[in-house]
Amino acid sequence: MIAHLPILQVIIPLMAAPICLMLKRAQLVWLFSLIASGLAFAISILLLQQVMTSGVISYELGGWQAPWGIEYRIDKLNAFLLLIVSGISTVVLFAAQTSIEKEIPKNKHVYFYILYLLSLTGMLGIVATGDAFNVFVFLEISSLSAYALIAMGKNRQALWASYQYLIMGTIGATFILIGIGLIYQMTGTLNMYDLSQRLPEVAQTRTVFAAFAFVIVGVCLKLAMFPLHLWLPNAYAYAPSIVTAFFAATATKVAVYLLIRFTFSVFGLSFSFTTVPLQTLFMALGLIGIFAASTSAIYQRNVKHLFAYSSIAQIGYMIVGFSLSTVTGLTATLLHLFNHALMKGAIFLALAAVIYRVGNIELNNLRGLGRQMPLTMAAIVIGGLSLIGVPLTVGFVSKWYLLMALIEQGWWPVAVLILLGSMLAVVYVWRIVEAAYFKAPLDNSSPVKEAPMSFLIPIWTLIIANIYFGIDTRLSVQVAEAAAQSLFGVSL
Amino acid sequence: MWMIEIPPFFPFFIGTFILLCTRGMLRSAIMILVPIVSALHLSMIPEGIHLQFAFLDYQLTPYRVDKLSIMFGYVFHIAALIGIIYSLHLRDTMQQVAAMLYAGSALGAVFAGDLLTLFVFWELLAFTSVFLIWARRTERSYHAGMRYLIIQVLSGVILLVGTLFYAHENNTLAFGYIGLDSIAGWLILIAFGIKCAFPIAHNWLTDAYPEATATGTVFLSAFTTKVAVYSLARAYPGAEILVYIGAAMTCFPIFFAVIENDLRRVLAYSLINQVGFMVVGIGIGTALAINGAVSHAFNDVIFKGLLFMSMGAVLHMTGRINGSDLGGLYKTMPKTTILCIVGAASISAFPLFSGFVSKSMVMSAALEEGYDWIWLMLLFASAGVFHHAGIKIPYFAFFAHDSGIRANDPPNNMLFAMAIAAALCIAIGIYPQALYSLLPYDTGYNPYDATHVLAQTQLLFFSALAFVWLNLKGLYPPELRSTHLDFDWVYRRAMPNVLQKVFSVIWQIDRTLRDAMKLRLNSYLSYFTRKNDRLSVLLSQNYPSGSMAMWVAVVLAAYLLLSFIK
Amino acid sequence: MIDIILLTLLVVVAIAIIRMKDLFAVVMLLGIYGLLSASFFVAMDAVDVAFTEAAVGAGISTLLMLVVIAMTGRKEKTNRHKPLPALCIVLITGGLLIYGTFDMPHFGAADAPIHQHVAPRYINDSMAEVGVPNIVTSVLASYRAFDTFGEVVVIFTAGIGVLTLLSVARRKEDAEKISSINDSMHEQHLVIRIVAKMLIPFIFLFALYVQFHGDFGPGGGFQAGVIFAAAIILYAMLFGLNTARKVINQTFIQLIAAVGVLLYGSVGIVSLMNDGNFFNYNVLASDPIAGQHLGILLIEWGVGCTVASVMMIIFFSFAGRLELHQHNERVKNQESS
Amino acid sequence: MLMDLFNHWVVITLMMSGLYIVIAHGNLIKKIVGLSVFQTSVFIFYISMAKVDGGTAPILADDIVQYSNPLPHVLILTAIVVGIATTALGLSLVVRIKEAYGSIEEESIQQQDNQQQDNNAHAKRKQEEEA
Repeated sequence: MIAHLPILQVIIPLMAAPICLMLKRAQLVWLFSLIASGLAFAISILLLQQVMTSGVISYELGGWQAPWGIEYRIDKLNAFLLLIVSGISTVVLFAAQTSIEKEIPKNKHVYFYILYLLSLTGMLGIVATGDAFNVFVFLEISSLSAYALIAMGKNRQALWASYQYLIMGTIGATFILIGIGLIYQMTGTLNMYDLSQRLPEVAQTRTVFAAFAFVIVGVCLKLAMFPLHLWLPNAYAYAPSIVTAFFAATATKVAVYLLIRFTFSVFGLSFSFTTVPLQTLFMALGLIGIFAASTSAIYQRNVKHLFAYSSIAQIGYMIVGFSLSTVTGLTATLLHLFNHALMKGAIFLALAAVIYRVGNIELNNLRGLGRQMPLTMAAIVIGGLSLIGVPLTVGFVSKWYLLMALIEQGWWPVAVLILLGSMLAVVYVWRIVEAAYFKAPLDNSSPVKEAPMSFLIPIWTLIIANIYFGIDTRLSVQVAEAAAQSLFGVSL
Repeated sequence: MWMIEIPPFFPFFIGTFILLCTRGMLRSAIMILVPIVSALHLSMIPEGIHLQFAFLDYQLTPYRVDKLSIMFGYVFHIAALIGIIYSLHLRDTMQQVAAMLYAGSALGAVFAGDLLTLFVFWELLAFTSVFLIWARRTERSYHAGMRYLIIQVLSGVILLVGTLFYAHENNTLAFGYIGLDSIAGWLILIAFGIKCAFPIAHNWLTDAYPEATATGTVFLSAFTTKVAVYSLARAYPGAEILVYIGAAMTCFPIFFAVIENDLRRVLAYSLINQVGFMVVGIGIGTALAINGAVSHAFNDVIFKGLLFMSMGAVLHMTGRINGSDLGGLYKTMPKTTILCIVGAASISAFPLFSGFVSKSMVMSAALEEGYDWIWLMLLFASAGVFHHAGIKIPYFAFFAHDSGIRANDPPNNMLFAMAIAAALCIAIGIYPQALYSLLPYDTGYNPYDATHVLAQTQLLFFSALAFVWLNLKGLYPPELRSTHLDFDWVYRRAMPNVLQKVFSVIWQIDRTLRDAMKLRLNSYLSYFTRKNDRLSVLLSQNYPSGSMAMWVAVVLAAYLLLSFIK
Repeated sequence: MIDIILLTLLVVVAIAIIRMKDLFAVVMLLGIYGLLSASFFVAMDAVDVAFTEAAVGAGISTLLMLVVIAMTGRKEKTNRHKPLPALCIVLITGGLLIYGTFDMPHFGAADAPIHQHVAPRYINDSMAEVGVPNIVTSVLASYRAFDTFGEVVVIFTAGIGVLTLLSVARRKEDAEKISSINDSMHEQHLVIRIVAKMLIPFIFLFALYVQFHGDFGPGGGFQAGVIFAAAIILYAMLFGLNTARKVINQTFIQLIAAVGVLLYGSVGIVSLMNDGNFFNYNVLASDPIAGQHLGILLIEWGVGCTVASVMMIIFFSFAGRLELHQHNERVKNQESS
Repeated sequence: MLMDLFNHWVVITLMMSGLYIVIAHGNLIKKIVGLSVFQTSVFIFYISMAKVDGGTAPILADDIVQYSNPLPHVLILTAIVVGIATTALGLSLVVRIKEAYGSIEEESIQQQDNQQQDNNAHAKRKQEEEA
């Protein structure tokens, strides 16, 4: 069975989804999906081990050889992403049962888990596959389920946010489809590895330029890069809390993965960064994104909005690291993928707990919660510190690498800007601390209890991971560095 | 032995947790026990690196013991113990927790063997100490604390940038001699300088310390600046620029201290002045000078603590701290008065008091190295210290005209803490060898030779004479009723016209600077805390999906154009 | 030549869609747009695609849109947006793209790269390797079976998504009331009802034909599923939703949708069990070609089940909402009068 | 020569028409129609690149040597299904939005949302001032 791990990774949550429909009882379905997601997580660990020791795994679906059939191609980069996605999914799912109890009507719980699993499937599929068109198919699985999940939010704004996301997501996916079509037209193949072999011959044609533009814009739409981020804040803010936690920690990561995969593996480093002004453009947009989004975050009243904007800012950091096109820069980006998943997962889960108890997530509702929900609020604060990039948290590690990468290239003014951007993070995190610890609760608010264990366990699992990987960086840095190096090795 | 690997900040942090779970007497007992146990633990630790682990691509050493760090380690334990005893009467968890963590962070910083660990504790110092200011729970203190925090964090960020550059240049994070021949060196110096209250960067200190609680200031005065002095001593011994900066630090606060009315602010200025001596010592960089700087830091923690404690006691008992509101307290607070005078004598470097045995080292070193002008400045500063800290403080608070306040001596714990500090001041003054044996270098220096004693006594004598004369003539001390820096007409006659103009310019500049900075910081704060409505609307607006799609088209077009042009 | 005419017509229709304010007309035009593109696909030799596009683009999606318009109103508001910047940016982007087309392979050129790599093997060897004359089917169901599996999952996802959004928890007594109104409404279409009743079995038969004939000609599970669903939808439209619901149980179709996905997936899992890779049909039977046939047959059934049931789910959900809307409106009218 | 790229140009025209509808029209159904037009243009693009002059439909028969490329057909079959799935989901969102907002015009929805936000903010500020 070991040989089939790559496909099992995707197929287990996929097959679990329709089975859920037959199980009918929500509690059972929850347990079942938890197990499915947990299995996927276990497989991803095994896969990562396998890849780290024995290199790239290629799995030919249907037994057909690569450019003719669809290939699953697991290298260090995918394995790392698979680990992040399935890990976060499992942790988040743990809290799902309690959380959706108050946010989603009872008769839709089963659908919720099905869509959740499908969304997970989609993301895992995008990451695992080595076929460009297959990416599109799984992208649509994850997107369609995402639209439905977001629309499940309590307020009517959720519907509107979901609709906007649907329009933008479809445009993005179709752009990717066009791009894939264009490169297919020039090379006759859809397999990523095969593409990377055949593209250099035709690289200097306008068609390939156009293809690259379509793919990049489509992917950037999905990853909410400034200025294509406008759909994200509302989608995150109005979705059910569990969905927010799951997506914030994984969805944009998968899009960043696609960006890296297309630029580094498919189009190749020399094309991506020399033929096209990607570097300057991304550096500029990344930086503007950091500042615009962080500043917006400061003025949000809704805490979910606040952290959604902070997510956009964090994507800016990843983009800056990516745009350097050096091993250190890419390592920083990959580390930040991992680290940001940990912090945002923890923070949004904690917010879910607050919503569970308080019912509302305006900044004002946090007043005095520092005393009433000490563990939950402490988690948010630690997560916030991690966002800022305080040492002993994961946030520091990735910022450190990013700054090192910038200094290495002599971009130290950018390094200073990055630090200033982090100071903005201090301000918005401080607003939460201030509300939670320094303000008395509103007179008319009733006292609330600490969140139930079903929240605290996953939240603190992630928080402890935040601190653990902030101190013992061996695992994450090693994998990220190896993945970055292999990407450069492939294309050079 | 596994115990060796427990760094000294650890007992404090653990103690804080235990403290949170206890109440009343038990809590007090734990608070006293923590520094004592930790000090005993520290006294058994041999020199060397006791904790090390790999982080990123570097080797981190969160716990390194050598002569220099252990010296500060001891004095911080003493300061922590005294401070804790002094604040035993408090029932304020926030202050107790903050104080313990603050002391622990200071210990963490001085035993940090690498820049990253130092940075962590550097920021922790800021974040823990600010609660001692906020603990006063007034609007004013909240804002002062916020300003304090911003500057402290800024210093940390600069330190981090410096560290980054340092790591990039040298491929190590080890915290040792850094020097000034790279950008990293300068950045780190600026970071240290801010915490050390270098001129111009000193405003945070005089701004925030007087706003802290009576007990909080005692802690504040002990740790932050001394950690900075320690860091300077480690990273920049012999950097000549420090000599001049230090000399400036010794002199300029005198002028402000003389006219300041808030007695705790006077002490804050004299704190800068004393730190100046240490900075000069570090800048000179000879064994004797470093010894002097370090030992002066040691003593300063104790006698400045004592002075802040006595003023804290006054504030605690009377609720006032402005010189013009006080006076005549010696009748009802005799013990406090005596203890305060001990502190005053120490800071003024009377022979047989602790200040004398350390300050004279710095001055001797300055002479030995040929810094004659600097020596003169230091001499002037010594006289100045005597004026504002040695005479003005006790005089205004306890003597002067009778303000009619009849407050009793403070609670026993406060008196006891002050007594310990006073005893230490005298003990070190009488038997300096105990202190000298702890010093990093062995110089065989003896303060009690004829020249030193005579010179210092003469200086003090003439200063006292001047004071008495001015006092008899009714010229000094000027009893200013406010912090307003307008020139008093009496003062104008007492000083030559030219000098006065110069001073007025200096004061003016300082005031403008300080006010400008305060204003700027306050405006930033309000800008961020209050919602800037227009921006807020602009930023949190909902965007129609049409415009989102438009952006997509724009980006695509731009991208195509750029790649086709190429 | 015919293709150029069709393409020109497409552009004309697209412009008409932009200009029209009446949503009903827009939807009708969209149907025509779908039909035109289907015809174009036929001209391009893409018969399978044309079949699907006709069923979906012109059929199902038009139907759904009409149902929605019935709920939301058919007039588009003239908006205050200034379309000029949008027009400009679209023109600029389009211009740039057209500039980008100049070094593309020419239309119909046999030496274009796509005809040189990968595809030749499908054309030359698929008969030997898969044993199915319709190359599209062999690529779809065997070479790229996993894509098709993804496609089925997409449809399944959409079905679940629509269910979460639109399903109404209905009480028994409400249902009775609505149905009585409904049935009376359809009394007038007596002729159509009878004709339809006669037609429906033939449609089912056709669906089955398409399902099984997919190996040899255009068609396959997807098209068959749509046709099958179309028959049911026709029935529901003419005889009222509740009658249709009585014939086809809602939970039952949901189950079938899930079963379809599972059937498809389990073919892969069975090949795993037999030491083949996922979806390697060769190991399903002793003879590889027989294995391929078996595998394709099974997965086509999976596709057919899921597509048919999801189409029904979607239609029933939309129509159920419409019913609810009409019911609510009627109640409101009664109250006001 | 000119006609050799005619298909591509039509594709681009249709693509841009679709995009234009999404950008410039506020009606939610119209937007979905635009999306359909947009997606269909991509189908046309794929299918026309599969065409080989003189070829026939890729169904094997004995007397034919030239076939059109089957692979894009397969891809577009999948893409059509994705398209209908998206349309169905989008339309069901439109139905729900109509129920929740009483309108399917973007402007009116935006307005309602912003109003609600402002009201909330106003109430909050009041609350804050009182506290």
